[in-house]
Amino acid sequence: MRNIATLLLLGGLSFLLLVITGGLLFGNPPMLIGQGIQQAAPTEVGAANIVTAVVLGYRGLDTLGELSILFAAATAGGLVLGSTRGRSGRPGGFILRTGVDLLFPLMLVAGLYVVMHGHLTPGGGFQGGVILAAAFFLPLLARPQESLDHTWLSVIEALAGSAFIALGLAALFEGRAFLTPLFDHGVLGALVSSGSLPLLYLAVGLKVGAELASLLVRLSADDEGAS
Amino acid sequence: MIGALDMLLLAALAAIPLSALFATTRSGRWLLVAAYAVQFGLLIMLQPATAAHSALSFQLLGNAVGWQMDALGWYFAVITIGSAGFAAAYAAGEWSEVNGRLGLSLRWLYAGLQINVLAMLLLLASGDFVSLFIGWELTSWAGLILMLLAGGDAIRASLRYIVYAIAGGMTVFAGLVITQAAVGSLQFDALHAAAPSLGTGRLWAIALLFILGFSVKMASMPFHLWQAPAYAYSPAPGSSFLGSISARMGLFGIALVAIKLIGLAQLDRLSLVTDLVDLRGLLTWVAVFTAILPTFVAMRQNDARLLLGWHGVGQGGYMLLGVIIADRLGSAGGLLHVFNHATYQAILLMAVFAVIHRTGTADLNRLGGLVTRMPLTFLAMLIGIIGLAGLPPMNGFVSKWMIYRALIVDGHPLLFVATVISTLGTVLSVYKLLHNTFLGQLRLEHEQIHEAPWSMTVPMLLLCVVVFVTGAAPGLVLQYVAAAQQAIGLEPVRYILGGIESPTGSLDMLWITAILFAGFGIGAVLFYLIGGRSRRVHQLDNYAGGHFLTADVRYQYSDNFYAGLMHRIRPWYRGSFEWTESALVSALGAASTLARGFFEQANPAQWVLVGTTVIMTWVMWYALG
Amino acid sequence: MNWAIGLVMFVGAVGLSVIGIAGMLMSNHLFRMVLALAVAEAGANLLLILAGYRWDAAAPILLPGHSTQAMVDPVPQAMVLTAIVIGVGVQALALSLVIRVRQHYATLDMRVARQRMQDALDQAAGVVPPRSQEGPAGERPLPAPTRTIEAGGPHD
Amino acid sequence: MTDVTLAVVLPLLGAFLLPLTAHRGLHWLGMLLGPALLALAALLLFATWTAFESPYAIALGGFAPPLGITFYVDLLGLLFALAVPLTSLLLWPGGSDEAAIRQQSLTLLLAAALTGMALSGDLFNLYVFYELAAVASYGLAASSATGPAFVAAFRFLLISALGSVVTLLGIALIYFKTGTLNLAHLATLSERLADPQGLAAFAMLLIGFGVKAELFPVNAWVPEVYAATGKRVAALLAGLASKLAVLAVVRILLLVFPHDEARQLLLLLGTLGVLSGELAAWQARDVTRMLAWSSIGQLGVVLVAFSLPGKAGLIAGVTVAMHHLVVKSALFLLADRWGGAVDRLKGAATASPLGAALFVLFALSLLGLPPLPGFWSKYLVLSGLAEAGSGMQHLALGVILLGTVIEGGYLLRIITRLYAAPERDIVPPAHRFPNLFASGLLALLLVAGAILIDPLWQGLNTLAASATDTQVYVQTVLGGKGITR
Repeated sequence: MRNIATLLLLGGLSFLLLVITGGLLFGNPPMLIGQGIQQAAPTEVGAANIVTAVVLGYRGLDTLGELSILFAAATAGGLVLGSTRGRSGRPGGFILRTGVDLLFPLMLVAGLYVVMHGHLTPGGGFQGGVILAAAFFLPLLARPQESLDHTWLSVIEALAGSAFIALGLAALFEGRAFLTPLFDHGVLGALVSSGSLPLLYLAVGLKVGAELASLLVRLSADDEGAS
Repeated sequence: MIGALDMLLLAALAAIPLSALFATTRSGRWLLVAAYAVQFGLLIMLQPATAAHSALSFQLLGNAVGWQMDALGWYFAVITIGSAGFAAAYAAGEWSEVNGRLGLSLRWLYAGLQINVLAMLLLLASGDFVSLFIGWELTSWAGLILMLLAGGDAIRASLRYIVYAIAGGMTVFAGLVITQAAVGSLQFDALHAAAPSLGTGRLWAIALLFILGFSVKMASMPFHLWQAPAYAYSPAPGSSFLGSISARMGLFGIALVAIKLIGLAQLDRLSLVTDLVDLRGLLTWVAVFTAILPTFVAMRQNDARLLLGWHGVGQGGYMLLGVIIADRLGSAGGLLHVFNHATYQAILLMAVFAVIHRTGTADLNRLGGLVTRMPLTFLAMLIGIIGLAGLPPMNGFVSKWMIYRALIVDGHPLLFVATVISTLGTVLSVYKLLHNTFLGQLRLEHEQIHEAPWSMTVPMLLLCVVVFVTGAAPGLVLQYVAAAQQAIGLEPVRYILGGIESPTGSLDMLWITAILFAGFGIGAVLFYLIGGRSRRVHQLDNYAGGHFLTADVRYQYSDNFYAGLMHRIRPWYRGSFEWTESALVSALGAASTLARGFFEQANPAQWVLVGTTVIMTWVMWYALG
Repeated sequence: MNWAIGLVMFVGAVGLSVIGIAGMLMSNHLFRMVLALAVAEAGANLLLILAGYRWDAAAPILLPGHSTQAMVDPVPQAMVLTAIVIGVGVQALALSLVIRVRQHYATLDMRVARQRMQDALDQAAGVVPPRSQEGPAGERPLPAPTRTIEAGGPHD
Repeated sequence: MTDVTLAVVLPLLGAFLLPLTAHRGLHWLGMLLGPALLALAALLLFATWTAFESPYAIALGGFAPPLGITFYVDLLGLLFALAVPLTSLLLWPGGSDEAAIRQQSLTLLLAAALTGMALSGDLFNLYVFYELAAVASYGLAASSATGPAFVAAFRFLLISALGSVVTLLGIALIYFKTGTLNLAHLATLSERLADPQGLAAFAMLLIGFGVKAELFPVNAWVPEVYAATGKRVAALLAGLASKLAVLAVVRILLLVFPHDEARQLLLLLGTLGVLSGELAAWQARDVTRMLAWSSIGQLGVVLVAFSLPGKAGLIAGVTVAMHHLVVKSALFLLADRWGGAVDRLKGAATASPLGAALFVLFALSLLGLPPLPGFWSKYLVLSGLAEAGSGMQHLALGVILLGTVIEGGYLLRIITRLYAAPERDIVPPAHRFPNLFASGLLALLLVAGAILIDPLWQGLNTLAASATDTQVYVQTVLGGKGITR
């Protein structure tokens, strides 16, 4: 009975949503700020990847908020799960262990690459951070008894987040608005360009990596470990 | 700068902490009685002829808020402070000591009494709708303090009271904001000036909301259920104070807003479709039914306090009736009845509480024969019930006579008959009260009862003097009633010291009293001349069927009083109002369960879907429509 | 042709959202509810990214020499990036809560968990569960009058 | 250095750094860090408040307004922003073990997010801050680490996350139609949103933000979360977080959707909220859930107030919201030890006379006993409704009054129990001092509000005059005047 009612409501909702979206202009967006950003970004920010210019420049505060949300989720996760829980489980087989050992440096490099080229190519701190987290999580699959050092993770978390804020505050101390990009833009498309954006992305990458790694570690801990 | 009104209000305010401080010692309590005397003196010094303004005034949220007291407020204020003073004196002596030992908080009692007085003074001295509402709400909540003190049944009664009171207060609140929307101001003058030009719809809304709200406090039908238990279960001084004056604040409100501000001419514009029924006609019938039904409910009560409480409700109907008729004689009668009722109701409640003080019960089936043990209390109650029943020469007769007279003169024979029926019920039931308490067989367990202490009897007897004197010389009070009538824009009654002077029929109580006493005197003289002798016998010196009866034989049963009459009218007591009330509460409970069910759904996300879909449908429908 | 592509896209976005919502409502399994949430979020993200799509436009990355080319709106892409990350955080937190719920109540059924929660809350508050037959329906202002002193009158 | 951005950034920084103090014997620093930063943020906002002359905007990152994110600083935003660190300080969880530090971290994050919501002038940024506040409150809701808390937090998370999905759909709709996110820019384009699609977008935003604003019908999480979690958290969520969510809705309503239909929607949902909340509270038999349902009813009044057009509505709304913030926070603090069954409270006044007196004071103000501020807030709402005078508004007026009557019934049920004689000499526990102290402070605030009501109202008038003037907002942000880059 409840399911039928739910289905009816869902049918109604999809119909209404389709009616509403059907009236929208697809593929021809007004782009009021999009156009402006496209024109201004190369000179104002200097990042070849305009999405990065938006993420770290025009909407830098959103990114800080986003980092904070991840941090909040990790903190809340820690609060919910507690942190002193044991891990057990059989170590992985030879292939898994060797594969992990081989993959680990590669993923590390790949992650860092994605992070550092965020202002030039698709990718960036978030994407790279996830790869980094995966890189650190892989060994846990292979050797469940060895735990990642939470202390280090939380130090990286804290410092990376603070670094992001510090870069923003630096602009404030110079008398400009919070999160104003610092330094010279450099040459469009060069690795060292677009001012402080790569630094910001590095902070983002580290923070996301540490955050996700600690979340994954907590989630993968044993049920029997606590209460 | 500080006017007489400010002095009065300040004195009332200052007396609150004093009450809390001094209420625990006997001398301290007498000091507090003196404080009431001071307040009364300050009030008398206030010249009510022209409205006395308070120096206190604010500009609050764009409204000028101030206080002023005209003759109407002054008249009610006299009764208020007087009742409080007598109540405080009644409890100052032994009563407080005994009840304090039993765990009653005397500090709260006396402070609560004083808070009530202050709240009522603020209400009576309101100068605009904001101060009116402030006073109104404070009065409602202050009453709660006195009601809650007794604990037990009183708590349930006061919970019921507060729901009614908040409902009434919120109705007044609605009237207030609608007045503001219609008139653009919360000043009394603004409504008075704008009332003639208001459309009938708005006028209906304003008049009805205010009158309904004030009626709840008056316990007019159909809001009458709360009052008797709420007032009756309060401790003695609280009960006598609340019973005397508290409910009359509603009458004050109606007189002020409906009669003075909206005006009779405007009220008469308010008629239902066919002009057959208009608001005032409706209200007169409400008033009459309020006079009749609670009186007959009172007749059935076996708790003396509740019996009196129900009478209080019924007498409110008389006052409303007089004020709504609003001619020279009727409105004077209604207003005079406020004073008269306050005096005799205070006596009756004090007498009942004196009996409770000595015997520990107010159950009319467990009392009887106390006349020899508590003669002064008996005397007080006798005078009180003569007043309540509206018989000469006590003051209740005068006000009721004026109301009857007005009904006849104005041509309301049906209403007149109805009020007579009510009076009949009153006479019957007050006799039950007197009989079951003081007459008949004394109970064994009450053998050793003594008269109530002087601290309790003296206030009662003083009030008896007031009842008698204002009964014999109603002109003493009528001069203030006439001033109050003028203050609300009615024609003042033409009074003489002994009563009323009018072309259609005058009343001179001095003559009536003189004739009455002359009659008694002649009778007594004749009796003794003929040689009649009276002999004093012991109360237990009885025999029946040739047998002497000992004290332990019950030969007189006071329950099932008026068996024949009650048998006749039993079908009328159907409890429809109680039923309606509990049905409303049950409906509220059902709605509440529904609402709870809404919040305790297994899957909370359901409501996101339902809400979104319904709202989207509304949006699309809105777009199409 | 273009409108057909648009329709497919919109149907996809709306469909994903509605399927996600359906999954959340019609399943009582805590873990599946989290998964359904992810699906619904995907739908919303898709609609968001559609808001910036332009026909015949390139990705908003400046390549040397192509700077004048029409590009899609970069802002929705940035927003979607943010929304995805938010979604990840929320889902991770949801999963940790699921783990804890399972530990405490040994169930993954929403109805059972809710019932146990209600009981525990009622117990902690010292309230008899409302399902009890004796439970009065709200508190009435006055109970039936006591026998010794008859109050109120009209009942007999 | 009096940039209000710091009021958002400092708590964030504190939240990031706080976990570090758990490790190295830095407990004293950890104990101090959060309160110090919150106090600093409050000082900063207060300094901005006192130095305030006219509204201005801050272009974050230094990008010209429609392109980048702006903060908009006006009295309305500042007032709510100022309430955030102050209330958070008052409700600070304290403690120095690991769980306590995490809870403090979340509280700081919540404070930062709520301050951000008060100041932000960008639609998507509002959403991000809203989400941050939401995630932080899931964590706080679960912080008492009991079974019920986990279930309640999970249910809260589900309903809120689903709400966020709906919000995202709404934002996508708006972006489809306007191609911009800046509220000022949207305000100039509000014509484009004056159609069913635009209204639908507003409804979606309303549902999403409504979850935290305890909006009917997406408020089913309220009673269980408040009952299952610590009372300080409940006070924070009911008192503070809900108000900022309402503020976000109001900003959007004022600037982007100045249509009657949108107001009508708000009015309708607010009225239903009053009705459902008060009705449900009538049957509640434990204090916490009674207060929770009552808070739903009160939030309904807030929404009804804000649905009134023009200055009057804003004044009424701000007054009701601020009053509820103070009163409900204090009531939840007092419910910390008294949260159980109403019948268990018999005789509590003898154990904690001050607590009982405070409870009575707050309850009376909630009921609108003049001259307490509750009366004035109710007066402003009701006179606004009477003034606006359509059938729907009169209905809302009636419902609010009916709600007050019901509220009187159940609050008095608590009060009479407090002052009743204890049963079998079981005296309910007295209050912990910090809670009593905090609610005492709030009581002082309430009394001060009652005394200073007229100056406060004058202040609100100027606040509302500028806040309701869309032109000022647009000029300030887009006109290039008063922008700090």
